[in-house]
Amino acid sequence: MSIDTTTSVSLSVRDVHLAFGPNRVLRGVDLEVARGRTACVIGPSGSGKSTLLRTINRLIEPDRGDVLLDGRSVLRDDPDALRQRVGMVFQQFNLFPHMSVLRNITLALRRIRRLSEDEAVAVARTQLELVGLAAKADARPAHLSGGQQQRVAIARALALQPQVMLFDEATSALDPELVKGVLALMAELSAGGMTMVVVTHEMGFAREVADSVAFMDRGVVLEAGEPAAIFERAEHPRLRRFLSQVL
Amino acid sequence: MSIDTTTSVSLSVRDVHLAFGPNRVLRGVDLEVARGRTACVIGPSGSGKSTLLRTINRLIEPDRGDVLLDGRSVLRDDPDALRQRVGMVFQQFNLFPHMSVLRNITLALRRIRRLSEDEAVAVARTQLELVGLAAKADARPAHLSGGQQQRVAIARALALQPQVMLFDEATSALDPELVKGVLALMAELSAGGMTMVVVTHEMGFAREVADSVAFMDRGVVLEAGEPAAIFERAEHPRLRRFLSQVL
Amino acid sequence: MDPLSTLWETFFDWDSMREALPEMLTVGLPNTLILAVSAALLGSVLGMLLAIAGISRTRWLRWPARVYTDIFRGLPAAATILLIGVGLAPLGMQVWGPDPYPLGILALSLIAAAYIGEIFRSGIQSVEAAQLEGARALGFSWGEAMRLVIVPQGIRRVLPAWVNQLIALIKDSSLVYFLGLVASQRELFRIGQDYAATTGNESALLLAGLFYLALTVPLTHIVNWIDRRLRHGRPTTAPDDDDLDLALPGALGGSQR
Amino acid sequence: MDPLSTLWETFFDWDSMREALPEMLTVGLPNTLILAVSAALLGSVLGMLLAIAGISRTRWLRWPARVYTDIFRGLPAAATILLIGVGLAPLGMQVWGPDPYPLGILALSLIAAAYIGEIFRSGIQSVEAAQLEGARALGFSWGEAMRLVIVPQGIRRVLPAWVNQLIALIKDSSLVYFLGLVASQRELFRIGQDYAATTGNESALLLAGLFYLALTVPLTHIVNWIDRRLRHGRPTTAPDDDDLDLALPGALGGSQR
Amino acid sequence: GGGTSSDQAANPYGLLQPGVLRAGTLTDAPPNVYLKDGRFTGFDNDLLTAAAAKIGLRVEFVGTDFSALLSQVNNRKFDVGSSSITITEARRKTVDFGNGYDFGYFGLDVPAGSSITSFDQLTGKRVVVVQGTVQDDYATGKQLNPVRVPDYNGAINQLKAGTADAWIAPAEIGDASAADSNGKIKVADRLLSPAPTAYAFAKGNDALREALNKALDEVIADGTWSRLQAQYYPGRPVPAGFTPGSGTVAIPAAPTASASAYS
Ligand SMILES: Nc1ncnc2c1ncn2[C@@H]1O[C@H](COP(=O)(O)OP(=O)(O)OP(=O)(O)O)[C@@H](O)[C@H]1O
Ligand SMILES: Nc1ncnc2c1ncn2[C@@H]1O[C@H](COP(=O)(O)OP(=O)(O)OP(=O)(O)O)[C@@H](O)[C@H]1O
Ligand SMILES: [Mg+2]
Ligand SMILES: [Mg+2]
Repeated sequence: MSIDTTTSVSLSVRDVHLAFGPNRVLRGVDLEVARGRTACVIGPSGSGKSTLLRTINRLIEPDRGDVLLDGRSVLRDDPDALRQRVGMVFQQFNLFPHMSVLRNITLALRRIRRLSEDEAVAVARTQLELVGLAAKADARPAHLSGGQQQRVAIARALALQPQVMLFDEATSALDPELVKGVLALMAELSAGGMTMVVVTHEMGFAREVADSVAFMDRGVVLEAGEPAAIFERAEHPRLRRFLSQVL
Repeated sequence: MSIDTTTSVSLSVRDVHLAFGPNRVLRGVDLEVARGRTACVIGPSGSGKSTLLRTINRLIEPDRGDVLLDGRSVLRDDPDALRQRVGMVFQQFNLFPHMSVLRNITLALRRIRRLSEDEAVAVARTQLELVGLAAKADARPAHLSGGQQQRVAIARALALQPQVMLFDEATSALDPELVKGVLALMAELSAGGMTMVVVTHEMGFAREVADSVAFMDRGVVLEAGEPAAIFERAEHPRLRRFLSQVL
Repeated sequence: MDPLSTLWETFFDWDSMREALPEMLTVGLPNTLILAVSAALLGSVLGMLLAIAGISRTRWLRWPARVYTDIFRGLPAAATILLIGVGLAPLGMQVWGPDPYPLGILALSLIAAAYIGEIFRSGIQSVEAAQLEGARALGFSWGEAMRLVIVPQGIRRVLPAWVNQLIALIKDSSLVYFLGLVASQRELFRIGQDYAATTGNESALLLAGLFYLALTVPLTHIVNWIDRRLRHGRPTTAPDDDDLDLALPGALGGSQR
Repeated sequence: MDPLSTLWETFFDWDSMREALPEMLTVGLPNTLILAVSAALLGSVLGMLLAIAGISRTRWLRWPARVYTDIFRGLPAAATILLIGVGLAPLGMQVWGPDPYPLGILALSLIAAAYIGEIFRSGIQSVEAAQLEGARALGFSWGEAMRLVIVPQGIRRVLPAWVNQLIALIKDSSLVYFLGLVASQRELFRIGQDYAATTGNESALLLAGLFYLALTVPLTHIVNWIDRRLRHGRPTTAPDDDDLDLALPGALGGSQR
Repeated sequence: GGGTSSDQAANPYGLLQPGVLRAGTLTDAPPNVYLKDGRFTGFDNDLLTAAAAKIGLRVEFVGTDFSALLSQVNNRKFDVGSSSITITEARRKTVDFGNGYDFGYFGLDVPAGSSITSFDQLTGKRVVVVQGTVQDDYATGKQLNPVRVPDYNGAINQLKAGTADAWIAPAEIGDASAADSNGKIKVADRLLSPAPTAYAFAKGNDALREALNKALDEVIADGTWSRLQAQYYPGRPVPAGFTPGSGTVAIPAAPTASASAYS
């Protein structure tokens, strides 16, 4: 991975609100991620973590609030250009079922990065190698195991070399070995200057990967800070209760 | 949950083989689960864990080998009757997107358990309460968060009070609190005599929940035994390497 | 006179239309409805059976369904109607007399079933295999899983295409004419055509067209409305944001880009 | 003569068929093909545009598409063809002379587009919203996401229904007859119909039907084959297990129950 | 149908329904056969009604498409076919014909400004005819490569739009159309049709055919035929060579005088 550190950006989410009908899912979320840093978002199911990620790359427009990249609001930019800078791995993967694994990855490389077929295939194979799926290049997603699908989704997003990556439960279907592998990959990306937001419910993973941790509950960030502070010196009683349940 | 202990059964998987075309996914799997006990299956992504669960309730017929409930082969029985005794929670949940959460649960209660509409709704609501989703009864699955969907899938399977439950990564999308909740639920079920097979990659969970643990790699069970034996005194080098990666 | 006024006269002569109107209302409309509604019901039921047979793994169901579909879709409707109408006429004569409607409805249904079967099949086949697994894992038999889970999802996906076929059926109902109709058995198109022949302009034909529109447009919109309701679970006030360029069903709420 | 042999003679008289055969082969078949193929191409392209417009969130695209579809699907094909054929005849006369084919093809395409548009729309709308999210998150514009990800999946789901419409088109091509044809412009059905009118024997009509079958059956099977290939990625030897009752596409391999 | 002698007595003509003559016809070809005010009428149908009455039969008309008419007559779905059917050799193979009862003139309609004045000038022109009619037979026989349309409106549309140079029509239709065209269409010429028209019967249904032939002679003799001629074809003289029916009965004079247009 050769991401130029000069292109890395900071990310700020400021007072983002969003409601699905009467259901107020985000109720003033703030989040700061410095350049090249990784923020983990933890919190109970249904607290709005996935929704927050979707507002960052504007798959959903917030009802109120702002999202800034390097201090510049993304809400005024072309959303397509924005999403080319912000990669995302979905909780449900959202692979394209009618294409082979390889084409799932090369499609955007060719059409958006404008690589030639050969270049795109080369990049895609490298990425597949990285997630241990070189052998599955020609399979359809439906013929992959859960963990294999998740890894394809990761490879697909990373192949585009975004400045910011949003991972939604990026390791939920992965075994401990692969989690370690993804962890190493992320460390490398982070060293390369990539800014990352990782939603996870595996606290061990958060502790390892995060430069900062935000705890969300019912659409707000209740507490945020360094991992050590969050995991060892949590202040908010809700967060304490949450962490007390970790096995 | 009121499962009669007299109805609990033991489960044996004997030398099960299965190939998808040239891809030999199961290559002689053996697994024993005593009545009312819980076996955890761990192993790397793509090792055949999900496929194994599918052969147990005959969603896939094994090419060779046998599956026994209380010593009686299930391969000669009516598969529908078998599946009414064996519940399953899928890795991808497989909820019915065109029905409300409530109807996802009541459908089988009414059509298979032959409960009246009112009875079915009562049972379903109790189950939803148990997984903390009473408020989402009328929502469509697509409007739920990942963790919420997973909990609906669990509720749907448990509502039918099966003798055997197969969980495929049953807590992958759950936060630590919910994992604890599911753990408690499973302990209760197990005490009630339910026999369970749980595929998981969360070793902490496996350690807590399992009466026995089986480690699968490339379509075979490499090592099986008590959790303590597996997690502290693993013999097979492959298993040791696998466990060494746990965060 | 310029070509435009010729066109106008040919198709929009109000007097001709007014003359044809009463007969279309009292004779044509009920007859078209009888033919189309009966054939739609029978054709859809048969179509569903064909679709199920067509995806069966038993070749003894799949092949006959395939052959049936190929033949009844491939032959000209006029030929099929004549074959059935003439071929079964002696039988029909004994059972219900010389009335061409029963055999006409039968023929129309058999033809429609071939088309509707393919539509249903494509809808059913587009449902993910995981849904069938989900249902069968609960203990449903294949038939129940199909009936309760797969078919409802599949049909909903092709409702607009199914409406296509119902509309085609409303219009094809005019083909019973090949079997011979007494005056009181004529449907909308025939009446329009006969007026056109006796008056020398096509306005009555266009009037028949307007009647068709009065049947098909509401049909389309009712089915679309049902479709939307089924997709979203309950009536939602559909957002109609002109600055947004996307309206996929089941798309997440909120405003998307 | 007993009724059965009369029936047989009426529809299966080999002499009549043999007589009609050369003209059908040399005149009818090429003409049917010209009409159907051009209208299928044009109609499918227009249908795709209508489908896209029909799911747009901009009401200035959605409403015109809706109105167009309602009208062209609702009017009797004969009326539409006449309206266009007569209405545009003076214009056509100047551009390409009295040949009724260009206007006939135009009218057929416009009608087919209304039906095909609804078929494509139902296919596209059945694709999960998550797919659009997946594509847009990669940086594709709405148009690219539709073109590369949503539309291909959607179309594949309704290929059999689309074939329905192509087959209907092959048969509807006989309606250009309303615009007046010289002998060498007649298509299969017309030739069959003319033989039936001049001899009173329907065998030539049935022969036209056999020609239709010779066109539609291979079409169906080619598209089904493409369909299967697209679903499974590469040619797989489809299992054909008679004891198994399920063949959902994309169903997991192995043998299922 | 059964063949017991009581059947024979109750239904001597082998009809579908005893006492009812089921006649296949068209609904859209005036003035020969058409539907008006919910009643099947036209010269041929009115004549058939009159003839059937002579042998105690009530006619029930059913409309169908011409291409489907003869085959259904032959398959006994209809007892008789009545639609100005011209007797041709090809049709004789399918059905039997009664005695001829009508003849026809062709009219040549052309656009107002046309230079065409007679049937001799049609070679190389775009000539329109209604498919399956005697005019179609004539034009095809003369190698005129006619443009075929399904009905009269189609032909008129062709002339008005300028996509055809001439229309060979039944003379009465041609006259009426020219008159109704606001001067856009004129009649250029007239010609006597070569073959007579007759009712069609299923092959072998001789009892009915002969009975109706006899009845036809009766309605010619009693003046019905002449009255209907005058009613539907006012001013059209009967050509010298034509004798309706068996040719053994005298034709009473028509109530109106003949017009000189038919020369
Ligand atoms: N329908 C299928 N067709 C072909 N191959 C398949 C199919 N389903 C699974 N496989 C292959 O079988 C192997 C085992 O898959 P399985 O889903 O059982 O793995 P798993 O152990 O559950 O992995 P994970 O932990 O990632 O879910 C994988 O290599 C997968 O690619
Ligand atoms: N399309 C939608 N329409 C309506 N409500 C929705 C929609 N998507 C999500 N929600 C609701 O918004 C809330 C937050 O969902 P979200 O997916 O952001 O949760 P999450 O924090 O990611 O949870 P999890 O950890 O379970 O994935 C939930 O209550 C969910 O039901
Ligand atoms: Mg989530
Ligand atoms: Mg799995």
